[in-house]
Amino acid sequence: MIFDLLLVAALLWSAVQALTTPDLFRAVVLFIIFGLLMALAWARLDAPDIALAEAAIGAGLTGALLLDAVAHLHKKRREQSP
Amino acid sequence: MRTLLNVTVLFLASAFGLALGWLILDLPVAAVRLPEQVTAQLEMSGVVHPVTAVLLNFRGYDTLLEIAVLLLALLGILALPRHVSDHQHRPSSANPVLQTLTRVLAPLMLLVAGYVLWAGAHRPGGAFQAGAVLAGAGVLLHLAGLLPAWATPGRTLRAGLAVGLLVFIAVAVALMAQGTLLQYPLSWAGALILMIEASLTLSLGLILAGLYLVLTDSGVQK
Amino acid sequence: MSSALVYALTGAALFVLGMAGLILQPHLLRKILAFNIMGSGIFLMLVGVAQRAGTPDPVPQAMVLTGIVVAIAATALALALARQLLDMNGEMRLPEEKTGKDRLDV
Amino acid sequence: MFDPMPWLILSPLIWATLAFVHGPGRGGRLAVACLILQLSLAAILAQQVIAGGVRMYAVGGWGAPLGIDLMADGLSTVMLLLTQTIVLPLAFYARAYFVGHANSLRYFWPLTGYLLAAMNALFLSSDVFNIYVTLELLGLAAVGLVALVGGAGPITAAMRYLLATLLGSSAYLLGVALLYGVYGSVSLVALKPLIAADAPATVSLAAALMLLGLMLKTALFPFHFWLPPAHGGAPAPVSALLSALVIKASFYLILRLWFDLFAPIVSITAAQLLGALGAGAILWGSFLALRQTHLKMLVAYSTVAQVGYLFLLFPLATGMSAEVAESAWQGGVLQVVAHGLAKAAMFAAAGAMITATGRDEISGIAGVATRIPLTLFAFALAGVTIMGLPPSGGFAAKWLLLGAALASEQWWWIVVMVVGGLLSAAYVFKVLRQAFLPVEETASFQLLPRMLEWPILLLALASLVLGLVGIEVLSLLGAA
Amino acid sequence: MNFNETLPLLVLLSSLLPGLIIFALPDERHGLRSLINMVGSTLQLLLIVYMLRGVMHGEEYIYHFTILPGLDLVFKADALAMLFVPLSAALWFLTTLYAIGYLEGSPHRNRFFGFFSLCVTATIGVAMAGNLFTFFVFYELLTLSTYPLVVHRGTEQAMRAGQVYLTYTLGGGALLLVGIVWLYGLAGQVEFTHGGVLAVLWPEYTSQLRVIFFLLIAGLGVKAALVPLHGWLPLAMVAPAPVSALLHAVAVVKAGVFGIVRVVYDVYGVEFSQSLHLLMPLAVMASVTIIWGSLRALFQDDLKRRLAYSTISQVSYIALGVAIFGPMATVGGVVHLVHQGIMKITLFFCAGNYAETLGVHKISEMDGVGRRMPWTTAAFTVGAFGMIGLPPLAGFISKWYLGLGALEAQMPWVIAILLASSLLNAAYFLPVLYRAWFQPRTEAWPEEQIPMQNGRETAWLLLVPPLATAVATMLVGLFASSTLSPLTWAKMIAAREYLYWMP
Repeated sequence: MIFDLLLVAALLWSAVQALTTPDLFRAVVLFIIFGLLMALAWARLDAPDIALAEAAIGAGLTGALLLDAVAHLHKKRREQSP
Repeated sequence: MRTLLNVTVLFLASAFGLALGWLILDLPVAAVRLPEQVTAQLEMSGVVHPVTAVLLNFRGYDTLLEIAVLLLALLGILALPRHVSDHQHRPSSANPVLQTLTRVLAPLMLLVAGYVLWAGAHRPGGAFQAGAVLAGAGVLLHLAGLLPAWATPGRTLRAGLAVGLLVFIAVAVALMAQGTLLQYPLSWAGALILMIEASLTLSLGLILAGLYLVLTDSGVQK
Repeated sequence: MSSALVYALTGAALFVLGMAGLILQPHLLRKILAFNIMGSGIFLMLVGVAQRAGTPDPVPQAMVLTGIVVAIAATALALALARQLLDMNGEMRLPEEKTGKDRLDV
Repeated sequence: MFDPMPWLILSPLIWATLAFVHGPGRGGRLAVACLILQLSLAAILAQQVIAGGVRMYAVGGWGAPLGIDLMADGLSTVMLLLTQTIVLPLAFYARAYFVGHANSLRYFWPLTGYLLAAMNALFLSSDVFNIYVTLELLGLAAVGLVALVGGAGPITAAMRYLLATLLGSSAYLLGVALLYGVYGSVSLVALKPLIAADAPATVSLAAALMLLGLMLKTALFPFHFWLPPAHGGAPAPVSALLSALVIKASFYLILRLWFDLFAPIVSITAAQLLGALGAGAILWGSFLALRQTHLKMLVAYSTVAQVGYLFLLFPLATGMSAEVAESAWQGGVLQVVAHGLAKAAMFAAAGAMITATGRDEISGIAGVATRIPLTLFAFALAGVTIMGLPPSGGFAAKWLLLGAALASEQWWWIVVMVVGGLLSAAYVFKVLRQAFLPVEETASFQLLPRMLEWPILLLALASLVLGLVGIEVLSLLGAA
Repeated sequence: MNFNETLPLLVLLSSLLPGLIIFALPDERHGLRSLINMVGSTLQLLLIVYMLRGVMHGEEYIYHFTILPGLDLVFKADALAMLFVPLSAALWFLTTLYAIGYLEGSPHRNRFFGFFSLCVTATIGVAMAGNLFTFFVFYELLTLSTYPLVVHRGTEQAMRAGQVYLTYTLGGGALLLVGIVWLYGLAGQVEFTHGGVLAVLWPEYTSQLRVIFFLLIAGLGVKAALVPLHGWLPLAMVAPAPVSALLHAVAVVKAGVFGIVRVVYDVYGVEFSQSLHLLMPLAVMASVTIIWGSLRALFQDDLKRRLAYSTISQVSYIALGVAIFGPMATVGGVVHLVHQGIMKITLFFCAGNYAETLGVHKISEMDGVGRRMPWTTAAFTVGAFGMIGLPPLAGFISKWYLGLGALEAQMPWVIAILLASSLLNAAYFLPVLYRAWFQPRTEAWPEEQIPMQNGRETAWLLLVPPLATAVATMLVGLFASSTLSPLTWAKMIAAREYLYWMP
């Protein structure tokens, strides 16, 4: 139970941080952490299938897509600023 | 104005959240017991793992539509007006260490995907997870500079993207010849589901990788 | 209170967080993040409430698997649109939300 | 007996996927062939429903609650028939339209196929989670279609539409999650007997969430912000599909939930609230339509207003005597059908006028009356339905709604309907009068192919003739 | 479906189909278009003559078609309908002839004749409607099909007139619709029946019935141009002359007042209306309109505007006849439905002739026009004398019976109204006639478009219709007592509406 509560706290913290931190890159990294924590939560809920899928798709692939978008954003900003 | 909106939304959202939390603490016992029915019918489904049984047999129709959703998302992205880059986009900083590592990892991931797919019949795993692993391999290959981004997929690739859905539909239609949509005969159920899952794994891997490989190359027509 | 219910409550909180973020955050990338967090909240809620007695229920688990796939499909399409907007407008925001509050993240 | 239900879903899925494999710009001919087939399937289903009442189909042979059931009753059959009837002429129209707009064709056909599969699946589904999947399929396909043209305007509209539709389906899904939590099932058939007037408050919350989400997708005032740019900016065949059918899909679902699943727990207060929002939509939408300077935006705002009429059904049918409720119910459904046909014709006609004149402002269509009279005639006929003048389908719907309002002595809805009707006449004639103005001979004008004009007229005529055969639609609707 | 049932439909189709075919024709097929028009209108006249014979021999022509539960389209050729239908058909025939001549060489004639036929279809539909719903359907169709005719010229003035016209008529239509739906809710299908059908609802729903009556009359009064709902009519005269002729004589204005006749006689029942005290306000409204229209007419210099205000005044005679309780007044009102049509169309034809031939639009330009165009001016004179009410012309018959009715109903003030109105008629028509016949011409015509040819003052097609209607004006007066006259027909109608009265 204590583990569950800690996990829940970490989940909520990472979610809030991902939504409010001013740096986008940081936000995405936090979101990936959030996804991995979700995978843990699914494992705790006796849902190993979802845990696998969440880690691979929710955290992994979504994370990759978002990181790529942030990279694209930074590239654009560099192009714009000079 | 903006602040007022912020405050209102935050207030309403928290009120809603509290109400929601309070209400779910006090729920009656559910009238319908689906887990028991799943267990009771599991041996009729052709697989041993209950989640796979629900996913591909009891509620296989959901999954059929869901594959369509995934394919549709890629289709929607491909349908956007984009410029087609002349040079095939590869990350320039292809690190030789990463490349070597990837050359080793990619076949390994292929193997893992096969195992996860096969395992799905009786323990956690299945087409989705296997497809995700395949897609991961694709993304990795791209990052290592070994796989170009997809500007416009050719017909073979499109066929590969669609094969999962098409096989699924074909099985559904074939089964209808002797009765009902997606009603597997008991003796064939396991084999048919494996066949569907195999083709789904291929398509899911391609689509999920495609989401990345198409997006990473996207730009607007100037 | 079972641990499943704890997760269900967390799901409710995540849903609320995500919804507020989706409505209030002007940056599209953050809206997409918020949408995913909101989705995760719903999924936790679905499984958590269904398993409140402590026994696993494969039906909502299968539904969540479906939901995760749908979510990534939507996320990918949203990102594609957001990137197009960035290329055309130089910003990842909807025009009515160009408050320029935090220019940092374009 | 041959069962058309699964085929209505499989057919568009198959042709959409094949069209995708075939490549960008391809698949039109296949689509038309399959659409003819689908229209016949829907007609067969209608006959079966009229003859034998509600039809069920257990996918996978399991049956609810373990499996997923398809269900065709009067309402869903009306919607299926309407959908295929509208899409077939629009397919012909689109083939002609994209000849002149080849650069925005791309994956139009597969996207339309999935859109259609989603709608057919939605109308036939009797499982709230399955409906969620169809809603997402529908939403993503619609967004993809809106984005086809490209450019800052349409892409922004598509993005806004996507966010709105995702928020809507999330709220819906949370409602589904709560329902499963309370009852352990997501099947409409299994849930219906379980929900009684003394259902736990969680069920009310679930109902509110699902209905709110669907209202957002239906673009009910004040959730209409996303609709005009999305419908007004898309290519004309897409606008027609979206305005005529896509918003009706979520409205159909609201009807299903309100009158079927949640009937024991809905309150008269909530019904009056929905009616008030509908009245707001009628007045505000018409007012804004009147102020538009661009043709397609005017038509799009007209959709916002017409959606309002649909929601007048709730205060007129909830908590009233059986007779009044039935009249309101019939009027509401007829309005769905009439508006679908008329709005498809109107958007298609607007697209044709813009193609012909090369200008998209209302002031640019002067001279249309002499150059493409057939299209203008179709626009005017569709306008007759939108204005609710006899003998159109829109009039029959309004007649029934007015009758219900008078019989239940809710005069305030009568005022709304009358004022709304006059406002709609004002914006329809704002276009028509412009078309009659003389134009300089030098103005360039593109001749239209015949296949672009006739489908429009067909749709407009259908909306008109509906007023004369309304009783047939009602007998299908009432089949039990 | 037997022949008697299809006959009303055939009559409608005989003007609807030509209209639809004409829309599809290319604009330059003038000969074919005129042929189709004339074939349609001749066929319609023949069908109507056949039906008239049948109605006189007691045949019934009813067609039913259910479109919603409890909502039927009904076409019925009863005596009242068969008074209006022949009038519309005959005047359509003449107006089409006239319009072919009038619009020679102008653009968009397809559109014009197409909508013209639709407009006539709508009028016939209004006439043969067997219940309020059917009436409403064609009443609105009339609005829609006349709008393009009003704005036909596409000028700024025409567009404005069109907008005002729509605002008034659609608004009126909305009121009418609410009234009809309400009535259907109370009484079910309200089929037109001699003597009315609503008396059974007394006394429970008395106040509701009064409100409904108000709604219906307000809705119908817009087209009937009852003051203060008349604002659209003087503006709508920007339409081409044949349109004004038809609009004022049979189509729009008549549809409104015909609706009032139907509501009072065949829905409420004249006796029931009287017992609800509904007739008196209507009589007052009609009287005000009569005087107001005549007064305004006095001050118009534009000939068509003067005629327009005259229409406002004259049409209210019909409403007045309806509102005075008693068979004599009924005869006077109903017969004026026909008489006013014939006389007013004569006047508009003539006004069109002046404008088209000589470019004369204003009364101040009419000096000496009688010498240049004696036939036209003679026809105009007959029409004007008829309007004033000189015996033995048509207008006299109407006013005579209205006067008798007023005496019968002990409403002497109505006599005063009639006298005052006749004086005003004389005051605004006689100066026109004086100028035309007796003032010498001192300057050139404003715009002489059709020169004298072999002693013929203008084109044949422009000359024949007004002469025909002028002759008709004399004939219906002279032979008022013959068995085929409108008067006899009106007496028959009155006999059916007042159950105790024998003519």
